[in-house]
Amino acid sequence: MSYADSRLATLEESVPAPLWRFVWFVFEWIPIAIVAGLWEFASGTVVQRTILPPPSAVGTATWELLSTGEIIPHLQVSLYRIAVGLALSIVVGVLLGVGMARSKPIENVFEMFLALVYPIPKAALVPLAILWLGVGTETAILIVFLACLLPIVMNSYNAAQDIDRNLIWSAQMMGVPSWQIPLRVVIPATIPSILTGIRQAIPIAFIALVSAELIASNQGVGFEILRYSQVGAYTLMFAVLVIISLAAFFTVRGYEWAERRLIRWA
Amino acid sequence: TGGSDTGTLRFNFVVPVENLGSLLDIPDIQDQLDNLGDAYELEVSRNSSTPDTVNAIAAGEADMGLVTTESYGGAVTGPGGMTAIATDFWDAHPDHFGFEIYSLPDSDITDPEDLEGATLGVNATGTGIHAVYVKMLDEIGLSEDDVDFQEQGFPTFVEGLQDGIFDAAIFPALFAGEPRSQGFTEVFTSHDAFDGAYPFAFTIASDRALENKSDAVEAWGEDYVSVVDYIFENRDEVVSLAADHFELPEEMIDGFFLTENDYYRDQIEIDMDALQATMDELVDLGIHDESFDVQEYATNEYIEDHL
Amino acid sequence: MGIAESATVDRDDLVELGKGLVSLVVVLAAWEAAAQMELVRPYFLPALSEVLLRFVELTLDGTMIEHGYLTIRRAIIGLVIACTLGIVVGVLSARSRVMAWFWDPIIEVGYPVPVIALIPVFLFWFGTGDQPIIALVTVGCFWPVALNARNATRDVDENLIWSARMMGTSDRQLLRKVVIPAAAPGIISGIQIALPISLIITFVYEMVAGTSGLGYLEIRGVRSFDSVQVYAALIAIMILGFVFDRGLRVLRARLLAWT
Amino acid sequence: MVEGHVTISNLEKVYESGGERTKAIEDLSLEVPSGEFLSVVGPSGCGKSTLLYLIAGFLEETSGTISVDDQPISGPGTDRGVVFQDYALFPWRTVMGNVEYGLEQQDVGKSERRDTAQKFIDMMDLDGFEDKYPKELSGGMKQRVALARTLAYDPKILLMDEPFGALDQPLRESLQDHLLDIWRDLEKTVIFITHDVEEAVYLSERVMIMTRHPGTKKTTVEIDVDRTRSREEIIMSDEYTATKNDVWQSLREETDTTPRAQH
Amino acid sequence: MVEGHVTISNLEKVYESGGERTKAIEDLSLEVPSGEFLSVVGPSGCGKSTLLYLIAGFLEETSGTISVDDQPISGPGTDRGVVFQDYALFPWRTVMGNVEYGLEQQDVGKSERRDTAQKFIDMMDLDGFEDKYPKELSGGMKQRVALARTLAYDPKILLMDEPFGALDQPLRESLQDHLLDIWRDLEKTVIFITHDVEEAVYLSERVMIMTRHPGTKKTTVEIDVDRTRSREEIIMSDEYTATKNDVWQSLREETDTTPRAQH
Ligand SMILES: Nc1ncnc2c1ncn2[C@@H]1O[C@H](COP(=O)(O)OP(=O)(O)OP(=O)(O)O)[C@@H](O)[C@H]1O
Ligand SMILES: Nc1ncnc2c1ncn2[C@@H]1O[C@H](COP(=O)(O)OP(=O)(O)OP(=O)(O)O)[C@@H](O)[C@H]1O
Ligand SMILES: [Mg+2]
Ligand SMILES: [Mg+2]
Repeated sequence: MSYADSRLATLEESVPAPLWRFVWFVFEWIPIAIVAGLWEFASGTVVQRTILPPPSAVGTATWELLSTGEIIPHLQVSLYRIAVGLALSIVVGVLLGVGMARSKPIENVFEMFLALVYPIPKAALVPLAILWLGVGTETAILIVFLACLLPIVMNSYNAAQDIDRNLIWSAQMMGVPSWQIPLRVVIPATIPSILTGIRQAIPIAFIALVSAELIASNQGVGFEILRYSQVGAYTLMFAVLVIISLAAFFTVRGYEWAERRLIRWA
Repeated sequence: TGGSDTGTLRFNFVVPVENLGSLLDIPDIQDQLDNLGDAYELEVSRNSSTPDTVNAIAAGEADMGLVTTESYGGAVTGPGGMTAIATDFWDAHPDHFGFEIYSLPDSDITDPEDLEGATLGVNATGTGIHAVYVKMLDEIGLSEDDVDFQEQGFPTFVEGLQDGIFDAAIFPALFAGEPRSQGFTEVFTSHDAFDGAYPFAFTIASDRALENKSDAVEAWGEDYVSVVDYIFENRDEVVSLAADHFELPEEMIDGFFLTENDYYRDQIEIDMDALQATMDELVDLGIHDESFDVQEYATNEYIEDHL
Repeated sequence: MGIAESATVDRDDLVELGKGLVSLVVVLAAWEAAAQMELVRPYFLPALSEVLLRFVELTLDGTMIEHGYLTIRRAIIGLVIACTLGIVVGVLSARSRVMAWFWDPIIEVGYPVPVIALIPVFLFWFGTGDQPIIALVTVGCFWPVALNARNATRDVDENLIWSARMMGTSDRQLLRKVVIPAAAPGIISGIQIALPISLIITFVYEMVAGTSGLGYLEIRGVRSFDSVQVYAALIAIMILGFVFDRGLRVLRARLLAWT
Repeated sequence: MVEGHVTISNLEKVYESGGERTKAIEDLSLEVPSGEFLSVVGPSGCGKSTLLYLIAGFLEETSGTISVDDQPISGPGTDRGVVFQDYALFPWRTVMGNVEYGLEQQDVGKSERRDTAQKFIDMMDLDGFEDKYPKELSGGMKQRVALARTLAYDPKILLMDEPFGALDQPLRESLQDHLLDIWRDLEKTVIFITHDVEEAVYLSERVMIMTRHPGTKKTTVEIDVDRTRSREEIIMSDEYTATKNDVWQSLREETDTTPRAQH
Repeated sequence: MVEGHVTISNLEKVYESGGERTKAIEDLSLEVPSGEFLSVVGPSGCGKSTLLYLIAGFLEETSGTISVDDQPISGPGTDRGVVFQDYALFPWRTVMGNVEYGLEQQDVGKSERRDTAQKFIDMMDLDGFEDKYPKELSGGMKQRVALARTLAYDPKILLMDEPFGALDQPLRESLQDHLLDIWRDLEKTVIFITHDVEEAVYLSERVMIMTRHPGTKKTTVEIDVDRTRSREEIIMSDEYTATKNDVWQSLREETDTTPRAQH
């Protein structure tokens, strides 16, 4: 949708294109500037600076945390947890989803569990994970894994179940033995849905990670947020929040970009 | 995090400076550990509460850690498989600091009796700090159900009182300076709750580590005894090192560390009788269901030869 | 039939359900047996019977019900406020250029923020108690609801709107009579995404800094090394999540019988 | 009857989207007397739908005027009813609910509304399906509901955008005859868009052929067919065949200049 | 050539799903000599596809036998290649990747594989599109890739299930002629399912007409058409028209007894 009315369109013709794009960009982002401006103003006047640090201070602190590298180890730990948790959930989720769709016994065994686990908010499993794994990386990975598992299982299960049987038959008639069908036909045909599942899982992964790190961790961005809040360094706490949000944002965008690049056929 | 090879000891602490063990995180202090690098490696990390430390050790994620009375008792009766190997400090020692419970300067709450129905700041339930409250409530005939506990980090307690998040809060030595100097109302201290000094914090180790890495723990014990001596002898240097390392104001640490405003820390050897009495007390308070023979879950063998 | 998605039940479904139940019973029996034979440390995996017993105990003495009620209240109130705000903002920004101009970039920026990370902030601003949890649930659930409402409204078939206009529907009536019903499936999908988020935020808040609620009950179990309580609280949480999820599905099926 | 008379003069429509301007209709003038059945044919993309939506008042003309009974139109109005190719039924309303909709908007009382709606439902052979939702109907049934819905609130002018395009042959033929009956009985002005020349010639009194993009009126052809006869007789008649060929010819000229689609 | 001879005797197929049994094929016997081009026509739902999939080995017969060159079949085999109406190309493989697929399975060396695939891609006028993915192709191109893919691994028997049903007329005719050329050059046995009588008569040496559901062989009609002539000549010829009418007639009898579908 465009917001231009015809007067704007006439204006557009008389302005060079790059300048126009710039003006347009600024125009589109004015609301963010308004919100940031209100916040900047409110901080120190309506509410205390310590309670709501202004965006300028948060920006500076964000830059500081990044440029001094202070946050980097924690960011690394957090991203590592997300990467491992997500990767595990992809491998297990795809195998489980495809397995359930293609084999009745596997479906019988797991369907009940998925139906039971599905409605549990995964963050509620953190205490259990603490019992089993303590308060560190494994717990965070387990929670990320569990939280991401379901969208991936669901998507690959549904896709593998709805797979065009002619594709399977095509492969069979060209001599592919039955046992290779899941690998050679079902999984490739399911890939677009698997990718959708992963896309849905990424924001969930970040929520799960932060939950786990807030409740039980001694490292990672969630822990840093909690730590800074506990020592009253609220500007830094907001800065870490900005950093984790940026990480989430760019992970999703980067993933979408890579998806378009890598899977040309879907 | 990781390495659990035979030579590496993974060590958890909760409150910086207060737990002597936390000082092992400081590189300059590590230089004083003679056996470090030869007989063992050390990985120090921080948890937000002692129950977290116990669970980390139970899950095999840490080998050693600092816990307090209540969590030590919980560790033994709960997950099990842990043994105390040194005392960290004592609470309520007549000549030393005991936990202080403050309300705002103009608060109506001036006596423990006023706590009925109040919201109380605590770092986490399940800790020895929590037990201090429970003991006092018990003394005046109240129970945990008569108050609300609010779990939050110690550094936020002054602000929390001012913002009305809680009506009273408990301060360990590191954080007690501020309310004291600002003229907050002292509701009670652990001297009022307990008859006398009792061992409060301990270094515990998992039995797995004691079995599989006994040489490393042995070597660590030797180093630990000497590093504690070193800390006492080089108090001022340690204060500034700690301030630097933990990013805390130096005057804050200087204001209590190894002064009369600090806990009693002169004895790192475990006093079995005192420990047994403390654990039995927790059972009396209803914090733990059953007592146990501390001899089976505490030992001085790793430090006593080096004292 | 998708997992957990069937609305109607026939005999085949029951047979399948039976097979699923068998596997569930086998696993639960294995759990009990493993615990009884102490194959795992009881601290990690207490016997199922013990867990169930504790669950019943805590339910009978009112603990579960009291804490469960608090959790439900926080999640639901927050969710309802978020849905109201989110639907209003979402629908308006799909229908009005000014609203779109203002809200589009804000939704773009706000949507990916892991709102759960604001727990320490809210804790610091408002402390514990119901209001901050409700407020944070509102903030967390607003984005998916607003985003889905906006997209669903934007995607309403133009012909439907034109049909209504030609039959005399005024601009003012249009929203209520056509736009909202046509966007309803998308709006409800947004609510379905928000539902688990509301529960997650509530539980985590209760765990990080709560004094009540099922999340508190659960983390309390961990902090006091009472693993039986952790499992018992989890059972309650499972039931809660299940009931919420089913409830919303039934509501959806009711409201959207025409899809 | 003097109502339902459409006058279009010097109509022009330019689409603007994302900075691009597409001229869809160029200088089109047309007179449709009330009660006429006019079909519009033209190459794909020539602006047929655009023209219809302009008359309906959904789109705003760039210049020129459209009047109904000598009043310039302003926006959609209940005097003009559109039947869309893809039905555009309200999926959340039953057949009855859809057909009643226009009457509801005119604050017709409940029982009268129901009676009127029922009449058109019966007329379309849809009785028994009153309580079904659109998703439960076949394409042909949906198209009949759409027709009933538009007829029920009694617009003077029926605007139809390839209404039978998605249906198969027998169904299409039966709906065509249905539509002719209704047109005769209810005395509506009908503007009927189709890409099917046979349909246009079979149904209408006059066919407008449009030029290719940007579209305007190329010519109109009067159709002189004796409509008292049966479909078979009409189709076999020489007038019919001759007119069909004329229209075909005229349309061919426009289509042939279009580049051939690549397979 | 003695290969590619199909014998079907007393074939019966009953579908069972959710407790319901549907008899799709009943007591069908048929001999297809190697190298024959046989078309199969029959009313919708009579079991044409079922028959084809049984011969392909995708489905298992309930009773009766199917033999190829006197060996009863057991499951799918590379001696029988199917061309599906909806192409069934692997969307994750390029045109080249699809055509090579069957050869990969037979462990043909890389360069030989490529050469063979290229030959069939060229034969289908698809050169230049080797690296495109199916989604980038039009329907006609996809159907040609499907044909190339099946021909490339050289099955003796081609089984085709309404392969040209989704294509428009000109494209259809060109692919029909293509198929005839290939059939002549490569000497395949072809079993070709269609619902289009003209297509069946134009293409094949013999047409099998099936009865309505549950299907069996109603009759077969020999087609005696001089195939050295051009399409136009054939279509104009009396033999062609007569045979076409015979088949039509026979098929009508089956269709007319089918209850009319409800709209
Ligand atoms: N919303 C729009 N924005 C920009 N251009 C448009 C829009 N709608 C239609 N057009 C363009 O206007 C021209 C006329 O379109 P229109 O849909 O009226 O053609 P049509 O004759 O109905 O075609 P068809 O027979 O395919 O339905 C086309 O070139 C089309 O691309
Ligand atoms: N998987 C199945 N389960 C149950 N019944 C089936 C199944 N597949 C087909 N049938 C039934 O078997 C009969 C024959 O189906 P088939 O698809 O072979 O017919 P067809 O001749 O190919 O029809 P068409 O011309 O429409 O393609 C039909 O009545 C159909 O409903
Ligand atoms: Mg059109
Ligand atoms: Mg078929």
